[in-house]
Amino acid sequence: MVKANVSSLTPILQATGVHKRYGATVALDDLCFSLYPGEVCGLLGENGAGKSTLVKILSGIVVPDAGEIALEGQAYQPHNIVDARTRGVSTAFQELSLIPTLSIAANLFLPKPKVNAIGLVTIRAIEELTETILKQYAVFDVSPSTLVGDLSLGLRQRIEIVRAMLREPRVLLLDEPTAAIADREWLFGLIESLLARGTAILYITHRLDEVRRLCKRCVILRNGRKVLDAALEDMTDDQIFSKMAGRSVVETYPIRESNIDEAAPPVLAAHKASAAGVNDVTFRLRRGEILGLAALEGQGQSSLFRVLAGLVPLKGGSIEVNGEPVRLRSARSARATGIILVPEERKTEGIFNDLSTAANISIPIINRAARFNFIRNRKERQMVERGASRVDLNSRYLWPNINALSGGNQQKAMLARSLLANPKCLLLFDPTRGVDVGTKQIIYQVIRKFAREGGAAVFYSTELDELVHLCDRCLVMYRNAIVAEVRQEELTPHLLLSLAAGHKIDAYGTA
Amino acid sequence: MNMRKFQWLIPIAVGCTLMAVANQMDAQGAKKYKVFLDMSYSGNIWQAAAANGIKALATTPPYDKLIEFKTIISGTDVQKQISDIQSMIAAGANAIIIYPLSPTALNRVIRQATDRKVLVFTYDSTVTEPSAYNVSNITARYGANTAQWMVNKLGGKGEIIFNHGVAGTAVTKTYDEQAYHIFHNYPGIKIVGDFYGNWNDSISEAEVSKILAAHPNVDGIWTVDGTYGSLQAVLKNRPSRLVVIAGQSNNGYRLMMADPAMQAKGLQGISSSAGPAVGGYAFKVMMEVLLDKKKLNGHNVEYPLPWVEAKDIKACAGDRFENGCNVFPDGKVPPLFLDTALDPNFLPELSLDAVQTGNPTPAATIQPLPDVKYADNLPGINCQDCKAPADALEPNLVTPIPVPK
Amino acid sequence: MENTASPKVRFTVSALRPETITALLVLLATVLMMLIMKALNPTFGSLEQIAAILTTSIFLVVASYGQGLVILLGGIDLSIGVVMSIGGMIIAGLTNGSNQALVWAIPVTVLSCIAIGLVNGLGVAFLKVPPFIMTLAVATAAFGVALGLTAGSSQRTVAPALQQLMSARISGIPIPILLIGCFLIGGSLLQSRTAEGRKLYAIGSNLAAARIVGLPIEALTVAAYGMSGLCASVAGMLLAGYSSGATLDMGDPYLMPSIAAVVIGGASVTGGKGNYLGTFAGAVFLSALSTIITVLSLSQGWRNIIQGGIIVIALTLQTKQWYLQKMANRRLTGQGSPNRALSQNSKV
Amino acid sequence: MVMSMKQASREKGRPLPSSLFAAILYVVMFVIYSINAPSAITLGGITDLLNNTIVLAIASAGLTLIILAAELDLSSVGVIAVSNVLVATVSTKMPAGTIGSLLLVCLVGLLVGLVNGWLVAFLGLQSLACTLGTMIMCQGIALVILDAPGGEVAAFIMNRLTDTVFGMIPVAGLILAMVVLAWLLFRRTRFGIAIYAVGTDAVASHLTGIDVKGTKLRVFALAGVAYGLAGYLLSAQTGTGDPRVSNSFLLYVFAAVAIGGTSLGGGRGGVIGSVIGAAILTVMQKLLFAVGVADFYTNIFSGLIMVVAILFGNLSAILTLHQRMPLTRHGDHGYSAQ
Repeated sequence: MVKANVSSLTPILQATGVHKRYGATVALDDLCFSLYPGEVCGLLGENGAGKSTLVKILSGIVVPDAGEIALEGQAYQPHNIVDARTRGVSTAFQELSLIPTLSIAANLFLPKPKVNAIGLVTIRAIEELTETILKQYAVFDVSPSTLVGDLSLGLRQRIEIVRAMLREPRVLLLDEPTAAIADREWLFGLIESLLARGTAILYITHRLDEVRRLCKRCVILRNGRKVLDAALEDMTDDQIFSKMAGRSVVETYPIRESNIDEAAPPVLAAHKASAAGVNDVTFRLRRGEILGLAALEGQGQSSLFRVLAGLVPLKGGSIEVNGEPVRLRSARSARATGIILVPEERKTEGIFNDLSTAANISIPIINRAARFNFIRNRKERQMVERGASRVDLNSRYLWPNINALSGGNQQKAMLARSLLANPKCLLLFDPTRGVDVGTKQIIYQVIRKFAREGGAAVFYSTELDELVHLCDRCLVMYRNAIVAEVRQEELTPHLLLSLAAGHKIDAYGTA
Repeated sequence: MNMRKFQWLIPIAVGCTLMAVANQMDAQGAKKYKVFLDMSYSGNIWQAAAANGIKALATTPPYDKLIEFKTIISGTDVQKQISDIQSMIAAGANAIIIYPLSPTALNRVIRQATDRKVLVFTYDSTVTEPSAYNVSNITARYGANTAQWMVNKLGGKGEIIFNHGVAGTAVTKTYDEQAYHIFHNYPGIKIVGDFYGNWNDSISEAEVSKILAAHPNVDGIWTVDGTYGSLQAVLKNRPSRLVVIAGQSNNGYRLMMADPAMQAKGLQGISSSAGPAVGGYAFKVMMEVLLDKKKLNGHNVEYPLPWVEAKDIKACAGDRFENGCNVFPDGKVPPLFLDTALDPNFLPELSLDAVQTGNPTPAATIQPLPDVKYADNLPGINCQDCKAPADALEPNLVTPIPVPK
Repeated sequence: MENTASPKVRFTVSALRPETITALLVLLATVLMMLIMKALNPTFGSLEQIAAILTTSIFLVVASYGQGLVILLGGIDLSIGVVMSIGGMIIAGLTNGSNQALVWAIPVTVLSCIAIGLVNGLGVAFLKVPPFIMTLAVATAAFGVALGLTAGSSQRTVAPALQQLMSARISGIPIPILLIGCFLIGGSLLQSRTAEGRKLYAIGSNLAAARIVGLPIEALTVAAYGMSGLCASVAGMLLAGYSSGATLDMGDPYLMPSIAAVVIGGASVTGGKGNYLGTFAGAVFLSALSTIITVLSLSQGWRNIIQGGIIVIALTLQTKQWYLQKMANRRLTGQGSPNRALSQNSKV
Repeated sequence: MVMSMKQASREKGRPLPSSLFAAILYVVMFVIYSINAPSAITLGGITDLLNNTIVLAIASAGLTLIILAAELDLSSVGVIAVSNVLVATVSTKMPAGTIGSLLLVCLVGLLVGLVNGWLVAFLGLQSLACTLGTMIMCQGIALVILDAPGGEVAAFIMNRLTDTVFGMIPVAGLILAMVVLAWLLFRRTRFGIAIYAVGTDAVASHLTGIDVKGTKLRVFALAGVAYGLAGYLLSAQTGTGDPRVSNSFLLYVFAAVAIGGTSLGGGRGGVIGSVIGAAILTVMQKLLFAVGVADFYTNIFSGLIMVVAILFGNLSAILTLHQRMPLTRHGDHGYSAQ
């Protein structure tokens, strides 16, 4: 896709001296930058570097403490979303802003869906309008009356993006748009058509390959300050990361020396397992092995993980742990056999946001730190600090409420919690989603170390190169069934993507 | 969860039991008068004793063969009481005896009943509907008489605590007006603390003990129900000097009134105000009217104000109030038991067991009632556009002492 | 990664969790109210009166512990009033004035009230009936059963030992105040320092996560409602001892205040937040408030207006305090969490 | 390479509304009631039943709006008490007393609702706690206006509103129909949709541009008007003013909403369900009486029936869950979080 040629005409959006602090922490410090029409400007930075705060200021959710912003020459201080939208700025948020209990049509046109004479929302009219819009934005085979809550995470993200683009914005802010989408070409196509119309796009992501492909220019933030605003061609990945992290961090993957124990019975095996959203899944997982799982969104991978974690009852077939068939009636019974799930959505299924980080980590095995059921603080603290050190989580984050921590640190706490329950088999569902580069590195190392020490892991990720570099073997799921198995030597991102998209390649077909 | 599978079983089971109960009830329906008791909230002692008295009388011969009797509990919700009375009318009631939750809210539904020749009686609290018969003690000026008695005992001056009972009820408003009118005649009387004891002994005890802590030398307590609790507070917090107390008829309270040791420490008490016996009395009057044994030419019947001073207290040997005895020995009944649940001259048929369980006294038969005394008018209480007698706030049992200088 | 602070220092800060600060604030508000009243009329606020306030608040302090546990799970228990009355009726019925009977009467009373609580818990945990309806239905039905058995009023007196317990003093301090102290310590330890208590916090905070982490959700729910039945039975027995008799409606005035005490004490109605010190502070606050209003000797109308107004004011003061706490969290971690800044009290 | 994801496009049908099962239960109970009390199906019987239902139905309709927005409100009995005593004191003295007192009580309800809304939405108080405070205050105000039951309601209100119109349609039935119709329309207005959105996820609503605080303020105000109307109709029923509306009425308002299928967590349910819930609770009293249940058995059976009504509701949830499962391919939230 050819990069739009940035004409050197006046910028459409100009921010000077933007400053924002929450109590003592400085979220944005004296930020100056500008956006040019018809240009995609990348915005990079670790979690907590101020990216989301900038997006919130530009979209009117948060008011800056100081600084001016000019949009098309006039002063721009939106104090809510609707203001921003009327001035031509719209946003696709990282934390999806769709209402699960309302239909796609309703969500697209909130807060002011079209109403008839007596003030009633014309449901049929907006659903027909939505039908054409979905076609126009190449989102097929989903009826506008479906409740957003019934859609897969990926589809929800697409609807969020469509809604942001729907209003012909002058400035479009995309915050981690591809976090849950596997087919990124769809997005790049749309971006290309918007650039042609002179829209300025601010593109926030963790994925360098996307930034290199879309953006000519990129701004890097660290601790609220702009540390780089330049073209990317002449910088290597490592230079970009060191700019972001302030220390040299190489996005390399730990060297993989697999010590798969062939002799022992498989730690976890499924034989023709089927349940709601899973048809006839058969696979084997051996000690010391990291089994990857590739799939586009909504192909039943989430249901498979829930079946293995005992959250969804098995309808047919069987599951064996260490060779013996086992009945997983509940999450408790699954955990008792050593199967520990690191859940999909941290916010709704992971953290206890009223408890401290230490309590979040120690909760599954709190009884071990208690005598006659009374918790001994010293013992709990030792346990938690041991767990935290395994995921390199600084001990000063252990005591405040977990909801005061950044996304990356919260994910480290989730991992520490799972490891403390000394699992035999870890089920990792997209553990690196919405996490900064530094934390990703730590997660890779932890998984590798866990496998080396004799654990087994099932690892689903939307980032194909993670699967390629980390896994000993990779399965591909398509329409609730395992359609392919690829050995480590032949693993490449393109192969996985084509298999995941449903192309039959008999060399890798499962029996 | 396999529990889910059994969930649909439960609604079916309840449905069947309901149907079964229905057919069993209608089996025996010979020609009898249909009489309903519509009581309000049955949680406290007064309501329970009144209802048990009525149930016992309804099953005492000859009534047990003459009437088909059923009790309905309407709770504290006036809407539910309206709906229940409508159901009784629909079920072909001949006579309904009600403890009304409001003097005016039931007028429309009572008119619906009386238009269909249903006899409607109320007991203890009243209604302003002219077609209904009120049997109550509210016109016997409990407030004025007990307040005046207290003032006389205190010699016209001293600090007192005032226990209102339940806020927002007609009986509280009436007694408060009378008592405050008497107390304001004597500048020496100072009300140092007043509270709403909700006719409940534990609340009264808690509130009196808190006020006593702030006003250690209180001389008297004027109270409605909750008398025993109020006195307990004084006994526990200031056992050395007791008080002059005007109140109701808990058995424990009467025993303490008559106890010389307590009298030595300054306890002077009066046990007055209508007890649960009003219910039984109203029921008998209604039955006599229903069976045409009595003609009432007034709609408001007054139950005479019980008036027991320390000197009149006499312990009973057996299970009944006979030959002038009016209190049970300690231990036979709980201290909170209301002695005015029994009435030797109006309700000889009732024994202790009858009032406590609602079973008829063995070998007792219904005795005829002497002539009734008619009550004076209290606008908004037992009549609509009517005039109260001039001396409505004055005592009619106790002669006031002159105001000390 | 450098370790900037020694664990010891950090640990004390976490001891002062937000709920503890709220509890201390409510206690401070109670003391302030008493001082203002003392200024207005000198006879108020004597040591004797404070003892009376504490003594009479024991029923609410005990009953609202059970309510606090249930609210911690995000549920509610509307059967507390009826269970208290039933507890009082049973202890009065069984002991009938004899102290020896206490030995087996107390266990029977406590067990039967726990049984009612367990029925609540089973309905909520397994039949998935909303707590509001389950406890209201069980309360109504249990009241009917009690009414049937006792024909409305207790025919027997409570054992004298129980009555002395409520009125006697040990070296000048009324026994109920000592009981409150033991209950406060025992209750706080049970709720905040035990493993099962920690699991209650987790379940109340995020049910889905608790299920994934494999916490015994159904068992703990049933236990919490059973505990609420136990506290109601203890409060009922003490109340029967205090007023030396039991009626079927003596527990009713304690239902609404038990909810108010828990919420004023800083607990969140959607679960996960709040401790017993807060609930205790709420109960004492309400008890003192009712005393102050009695002394004002106004009509019941004005009393309600003042009482309602003070409750709203107390809540407003408490909410301001949350904002300070959020700032404290941020300072500790040196890490802004932008998405939290959005809405202050949403449970997202 | 456009990814075409074949997904069975679901037909228009929404999952079965949970209020449908509440309606079925109501019909069953009404049938048992009318078998045992033939007067049930006479015009008078139906008018009386509707008159007994109307106050609880409108109060629970108001509460439903607040619960849909994921908040709670105890102030209903307070506002009903104030409205009742106002009508009893003012309706005969004001010119055009009937309409004048109606406007007055709606205004009072609006005012209390706005205060509640401001405390909850702008000051961020917990709604259960602060409405407990406002409830007690309102009960106090009612006692100050009328310190004991009494006062007098204008004849028109007392007689006409509880009577029938054109000889065969009970006025209460008309009012209920109007409330249901108003809800059906209201649900499709922007404000109606905003309430569901705010109740489901307040942060997402905020990010979508919905004025979350404004919506909550208006929800409390609208509910206040409903409570005022309920108080007005209570005055029609009782023809008098009584400052002491009982606490048990408050618990039954919540029970009606829960039985009607509205989830107390917000975002799911509707007013129609709550109106049916109120009808169920009212017909329950009649049913138990007609079947001959008396004395303390009434309490036992009332408790039982309330649980049964909820199990019926759960039954509907289970069926709708299964009904939705096979249709959507990614039932990825197979387990129900609540």
